[in-house]
Amino acid sequence: MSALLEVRNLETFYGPIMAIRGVSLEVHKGQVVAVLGANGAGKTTLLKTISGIMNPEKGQILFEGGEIQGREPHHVVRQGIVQVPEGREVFPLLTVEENLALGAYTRSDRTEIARDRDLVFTYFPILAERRNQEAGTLSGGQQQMLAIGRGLMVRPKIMLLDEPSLGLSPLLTQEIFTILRKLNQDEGVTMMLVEQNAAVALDLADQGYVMELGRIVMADTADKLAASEDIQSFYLGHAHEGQRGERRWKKRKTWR
Amino acid sequence: QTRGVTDSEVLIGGVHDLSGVFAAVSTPAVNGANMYFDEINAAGGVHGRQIRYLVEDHGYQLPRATQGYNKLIERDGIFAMLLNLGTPHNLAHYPLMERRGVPNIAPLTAARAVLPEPPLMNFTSFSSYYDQIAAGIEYLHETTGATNVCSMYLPTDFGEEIALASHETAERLGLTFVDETSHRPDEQDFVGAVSRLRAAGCEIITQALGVRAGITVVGTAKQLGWTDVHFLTSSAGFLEPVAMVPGGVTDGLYASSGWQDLRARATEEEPAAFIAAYEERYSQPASGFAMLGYTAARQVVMALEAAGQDLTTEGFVAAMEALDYDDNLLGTHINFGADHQGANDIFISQVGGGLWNTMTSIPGDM
Amino acid sequence: MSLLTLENVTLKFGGVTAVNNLSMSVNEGEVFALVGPNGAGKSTVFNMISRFYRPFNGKITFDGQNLLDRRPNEVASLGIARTFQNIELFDHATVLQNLLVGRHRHRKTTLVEEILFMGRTRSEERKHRLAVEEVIEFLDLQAYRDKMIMGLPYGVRKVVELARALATKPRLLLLDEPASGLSVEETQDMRWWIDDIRRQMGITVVMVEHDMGLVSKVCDRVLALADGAKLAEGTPTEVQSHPAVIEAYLGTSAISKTANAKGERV
Amino acid sequence: MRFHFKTSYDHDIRLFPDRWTLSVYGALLVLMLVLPWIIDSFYLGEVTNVLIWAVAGLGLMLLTGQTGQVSLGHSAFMALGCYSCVIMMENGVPILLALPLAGVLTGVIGAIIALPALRLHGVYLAIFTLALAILADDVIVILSPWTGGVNGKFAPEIWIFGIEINRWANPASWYFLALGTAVVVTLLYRNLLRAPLGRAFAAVRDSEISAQAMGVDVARTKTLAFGLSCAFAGLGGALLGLFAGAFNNETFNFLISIQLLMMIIIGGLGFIHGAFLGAIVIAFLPQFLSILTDNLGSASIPGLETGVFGMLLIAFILFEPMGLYGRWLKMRTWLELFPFARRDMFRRQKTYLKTERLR
Amino acid sequence: MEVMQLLLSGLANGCVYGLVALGFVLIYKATEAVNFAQGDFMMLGAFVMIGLVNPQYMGMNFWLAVPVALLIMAALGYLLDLTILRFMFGQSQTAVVILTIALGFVIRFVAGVIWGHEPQSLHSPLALGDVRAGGVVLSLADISVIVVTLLMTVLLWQFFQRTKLGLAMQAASQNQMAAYYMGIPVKRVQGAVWALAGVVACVAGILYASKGTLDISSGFIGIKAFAAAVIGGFGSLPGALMGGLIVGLIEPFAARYFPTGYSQIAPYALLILVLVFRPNGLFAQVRVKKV
Ligand SMILES: Nc1ncnc2c1ncn2[C@@H]1O[C@H](COP(=O)(O)OP(=O)(O)OP(=O)(O)O)[C@@H](O)[C@H]1O
Ligand SMILES: Nc1ncnc2c1ncn2[C@@H]1O[C@H](COP(=O)(O)OP(=O)(O)OP(=O)(O)O)[C@@H](O)[C@H]1O
Ligand SMILES: [Mg+2]
Ligand SMILES: [Mg+2]
Repeated sequence: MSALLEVRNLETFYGPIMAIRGVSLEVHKGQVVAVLGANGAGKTTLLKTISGIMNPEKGQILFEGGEIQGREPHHVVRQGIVQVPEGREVFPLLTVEENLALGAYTRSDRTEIARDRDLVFTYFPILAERRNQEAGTLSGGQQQMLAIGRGLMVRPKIMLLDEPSLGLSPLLTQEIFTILRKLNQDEGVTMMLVEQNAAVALDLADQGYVMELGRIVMADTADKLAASEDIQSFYLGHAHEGQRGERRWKKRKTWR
Repeated sequence: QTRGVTDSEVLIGGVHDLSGVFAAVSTPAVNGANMYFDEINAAGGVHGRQIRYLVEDHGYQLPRATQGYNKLIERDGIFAMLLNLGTPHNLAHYPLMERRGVPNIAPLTAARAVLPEPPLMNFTSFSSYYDQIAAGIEYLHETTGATNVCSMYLPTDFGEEIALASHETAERLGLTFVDETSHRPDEQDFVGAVSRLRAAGCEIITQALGVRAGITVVGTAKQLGWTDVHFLTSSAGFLEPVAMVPGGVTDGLYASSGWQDLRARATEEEPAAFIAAYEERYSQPASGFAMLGYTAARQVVMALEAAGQDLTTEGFVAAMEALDYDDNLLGTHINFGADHQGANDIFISQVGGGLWNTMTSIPGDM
Repeated sequence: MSLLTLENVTLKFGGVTAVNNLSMSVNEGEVFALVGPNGAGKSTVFNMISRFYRPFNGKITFDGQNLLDRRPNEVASLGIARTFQNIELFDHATVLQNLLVGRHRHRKTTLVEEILFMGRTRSEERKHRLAVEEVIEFLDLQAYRDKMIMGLPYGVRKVVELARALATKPRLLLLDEPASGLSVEETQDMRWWIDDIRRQMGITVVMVEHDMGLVSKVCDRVLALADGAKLAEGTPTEVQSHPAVIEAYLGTSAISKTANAKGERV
Repeated sequence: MRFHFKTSYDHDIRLFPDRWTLSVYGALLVLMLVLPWIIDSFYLGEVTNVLIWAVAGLGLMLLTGQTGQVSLGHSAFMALGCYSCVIMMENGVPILLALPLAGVLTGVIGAIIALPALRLHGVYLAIFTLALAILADDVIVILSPWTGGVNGKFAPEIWIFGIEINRWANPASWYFLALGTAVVVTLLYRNLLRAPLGRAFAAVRDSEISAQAMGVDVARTKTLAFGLSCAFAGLGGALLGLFAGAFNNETFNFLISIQLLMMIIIGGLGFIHGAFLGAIVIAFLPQFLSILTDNLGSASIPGLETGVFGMLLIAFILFEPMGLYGRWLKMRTWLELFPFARRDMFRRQKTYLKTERLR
Repeated sequence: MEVMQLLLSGLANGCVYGLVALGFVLIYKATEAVNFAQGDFMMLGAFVMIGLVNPQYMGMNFWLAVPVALLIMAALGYLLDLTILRFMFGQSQTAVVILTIALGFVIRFVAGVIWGHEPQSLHSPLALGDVRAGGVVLSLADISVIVVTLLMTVLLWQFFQRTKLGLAMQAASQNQMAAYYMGIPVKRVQGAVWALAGVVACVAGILYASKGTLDISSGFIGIKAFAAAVIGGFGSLPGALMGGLIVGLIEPFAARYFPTGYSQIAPYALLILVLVFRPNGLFAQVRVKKV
């Protein structure tokens, strides 16, 4: 089976700094792929390069067989790729409702759009309540909900989620992942998920990648990853309570 | 060796406003001067020397003007200055020109201050704003019997000279100076100012405004049905486009200036030839300032001719002072003499049928 | 002894009551947590303490002084430092310069001394630098000292923000979601840092945090907010088992990045 | 490749971080000191002009580059500096006293004017100050008894320790006056940048909210920035007026402000070097173009220079929006890394703007 | 009656400022850049019209020429974006400001070369004829300025408020990256707004030229229009009109009733006053950031 999204040997720079150092990965249709990694590993950069927000220096990005690397981001969105960005990039001076309407910018099916908006409102009732509030004055978590809701409005083939649970309450984190699971299972939306909350991420994902310093250092099915010792101690933190537990020094990662 | 002079060349400089608010004055003047120099150069130059006119652009900014003078005088080492535009820009550099011995011919400003006492090496070709306005008010008073004088002006050296002339002339002639309004160059609407002057009972209004503003003022007065008033502008408003405004908006406007309008004399021989040649060369209509540039260049060339093969600054200045001829293009008699003022004739013109028609001429020695 | 007290504080934005008649008090030397659903008014409480907002009514006192008389920059001079939920660093400056701005409240030099860079300015600068270097050492930021904020990853910026707040040598530290966006490992670091801040530096900490694992490990007391009003208050365990808190905030299972997360979920 | 090892915290406090830098600037200063014996009076006059613009430019740079506030009204403060300096000199105050006093006076008045402007940001501050610049023209006319109104003033003779500073008789003396002022202003500027106040400026520029949270008094900082900026601009204006020899209400019109802003952006916003590089471009480019057109002997098209000037400015900005100094920094890095620099190391990654309507 | 006359003339006057201010606001709303060349755009639009209509140039019928001129200016605006501004995408706004100032130089130079430096009058049917009613007079040009400006304001306002493209433009100005994430072709949208600004400038230019002569420095009216836009609260279309009217009205009244020497400074003094009391203009568009 050929992949829906395939990244081959990607390299991306910030000026002289190489942030992505030859990453290759595949996302198959209907799959959820989790990308884990420490701070500054290049996860966000990877997603931005896929969305066209950044230009890669080398390598290919194939979506449904066509090359999309280096294209303008709006072109990428029209292919059916949407990214929910890290850090709540909402339109601060527009209302909640207008923000959602912009999510549907590439669509023209009025009734469907209205239906999707109502769906977002049922997922996040607070947004319905605040539909006329300027997005910039929402609380952090509310903005995050709006960013996710706006992403849903695009009706993408594949969603790239950059830390969707950032700043959300435990209850909402749980709900978000329930929604994501539902979207994946019922509507067949493919997902690529970057998450610090590795436990929930691996729970939802089929496939997982671990990034370090711009490279992929581990790739496996989510279950196998969750069972791996390194992942457990560094990303899940629970299996070896005694490992770090009440101690303050860090164990070296085996892949370093 | 005299500065700016070689066996094959004479360098003349000019610091102009080719890109700022007075580009409409400088540009045709430079064109006119270049046209004359080209004619002379094509005919072999003056005493075998080609004339090069180097022009700097100051955009009506003093610091840029300083740079322009510095370049022309210190780097290029020009022989003389011709048609420098702007009163403050000229005055600020008199010390430099004096120190380096650079004659300053026909600066493009009719301010009184450009001819100091004694005039040193400065020469102007025509009457000052002050004299123009004084003569204009006198003329209007005599022909129309109007006695209430008013003034609308920009608070610049040019505007204040005209306002002052209006005040002092009114006093001198025993008229009453009733009211005045001052303006900004970017002002667009004059209903307020015109209403105010109308309420004050003005009969003669002297103008020292920008071109568009001057036209709008006259139009506004007409629109408001105010007909028993006479607007008088100086050489700064004495422009073809003012007369040519469609619909006769400016009909009846008076101007008092140091030369006669070019277009109104388009049937005379020299003006006709000049208009044709200018339009041929620049494919733009010839204007009064083009004529001024042309004739100023001609005066320089005549003086260079007269100064002889061994050109020195002193010889040139003496030749300038000795110039004495009828300028048929300008329509005046030029004679610089010891006062360095080429002509002090004043012409009163009035707009009618799209032209500035000369109403009367007042000889300078009056 | 209570260091910070809020009495019957209310703040509304148009029709939204962000904080509703809230009273709380934080004791000197403790780590206090504010939790609650998104939009409960936690950040708003911080913003009122920082004096970015003025409450409609009620009183806020710090160390016996009425905070409502103070201007925002004076709050810092009293010894209150904070971090922001959505990171507010000086983006076009280096980490070091950011931290040195944190020293601003200790500035003693006058304009003339600075513009002429007189002796005192130099010696003061050295002192500031030493103080900042201590913080850099403490938070392991040596590698980033001369890096521009703009190019730093999210997690590092969070730490820099904490460092900048610490550089002010505060008595009270307000942390708005210190662990959001941090990995498990970094969250564990954060835990130790907060511990040390309290124990070694003697700074009182008030934090807003959604990671209940972290909250239960470092906090002495927790206050749960909902719709701007107090829902529950007590030790972490008490609050976590409070039915209303579970209903409005935690859900059926507390999701936490840190230890036991997966265990608790099932 | 040059490595730069820091061995003490003082490295970051010093005026010159290392010996190499010290020697580079030392050499530059020596070159500047012997310049009058190397170039002719035309170029010396132009270099003096560059230095004067750089002084005024440093003033605006302090405000725009360090605190991020855009002023289009600095011509008004240059006028203030110029008139106050000349009026003092006319009343017998020697220039060495009148010049700094004019700077201080301009700074104080600037700071007072800044008070109502404190709440303004971005375009609002820009237009507020632009209005000041436009009104300055009229105010000078209204204050005719002191300012000479439209007839303006002529610069008085300048004497320093018995030496006449006359631009045309003794261009080198004027050059040293400008050089001295520029060096002093640069030093003050540099001191400010390495002191707490300079950091407070940057803090206010990047985030007022967190600057407040760190105890920075935003209003006070902005007032100081505006005042200091005006003081430098006043010095620049005083020199400009004295150098031009005469000035009136039209001399310091708002176009001067715009030119000043252009200068610092082309030079590189936020860098001391930027003010100097920008001054070189703004002052030399027109002369360069004019010399070029003289030599080409092209049939003169009126306004061509300004047109080309505009196009070159556009090219400058398109080529390097970070300014010339930004470009130089990149070139230097490239040279230092040679031969390891990647060809497209400085290719711009895509950048995106966010609204500045949130404060 | 006199007051009525002053009022009406001031209104017509203010509408010209308002029209140019609309151009400023348009660009600002969609790109957050300030186009200092907007006044010069207006001048260029008017000259294009003169080139089409006046007998010494092409001598076209006025009404035929209007759409042609609008089209030319729209194309010009778009081309400008395509060839120059697009390369500044994502760069600081101050750099863009300097770019547009330099652009103004170039536009003035080009216009000078093509149409000369002398003032010219547009042969416009609007310039002829007055309308009188109850003792007050307005020229046809004044009346058309008022009507067209009101119409344009309402249309553009509705465009931004109601249409998807208008919303997308606002979004693009607030967060370019997020706008891209939503599939908005940000650069193309900005090109469209520059074209639109060209059209608005051309309309303003035609009406301005119908009210009097034109020369290459006519663009300096842009400064007052800029002031008007700021009074209104840069970024608000009705605000731009409001600001324009305020500036336009103060002029005749100040000239009528203020002492000589002070009246001409009234618009700028007013601007300063407004900003002191309402630092973000009448219809503020600036918010305090929520943290
Ligand atoms: N604007 C920038 N300029 C220079 N370097 C940058 C920039 N943004 C990111 N980097 C560098 O690129 C690397 C990857 O950053 P990225 O943001 O992709 O990491 P991340 O994995 O998403 O981290 P986090 O979990 O903190 O979000 C980091 O080392 C960072 O320093
Ligand atoms: N400036 C404002 N204008 C209008 N409403 C506001 C403003 N600031 C906050 N609010 C509202 O007040 C409520 C409280 O916001 P606050 O930011 O304090 O929430 P929070 O508890 O920090 O939530 P989160 O965990 O999501 O950050 C929210 O409903 C928010 O929408
Ligand atoms: Mg990231
Ligand atoms: Mg919050």
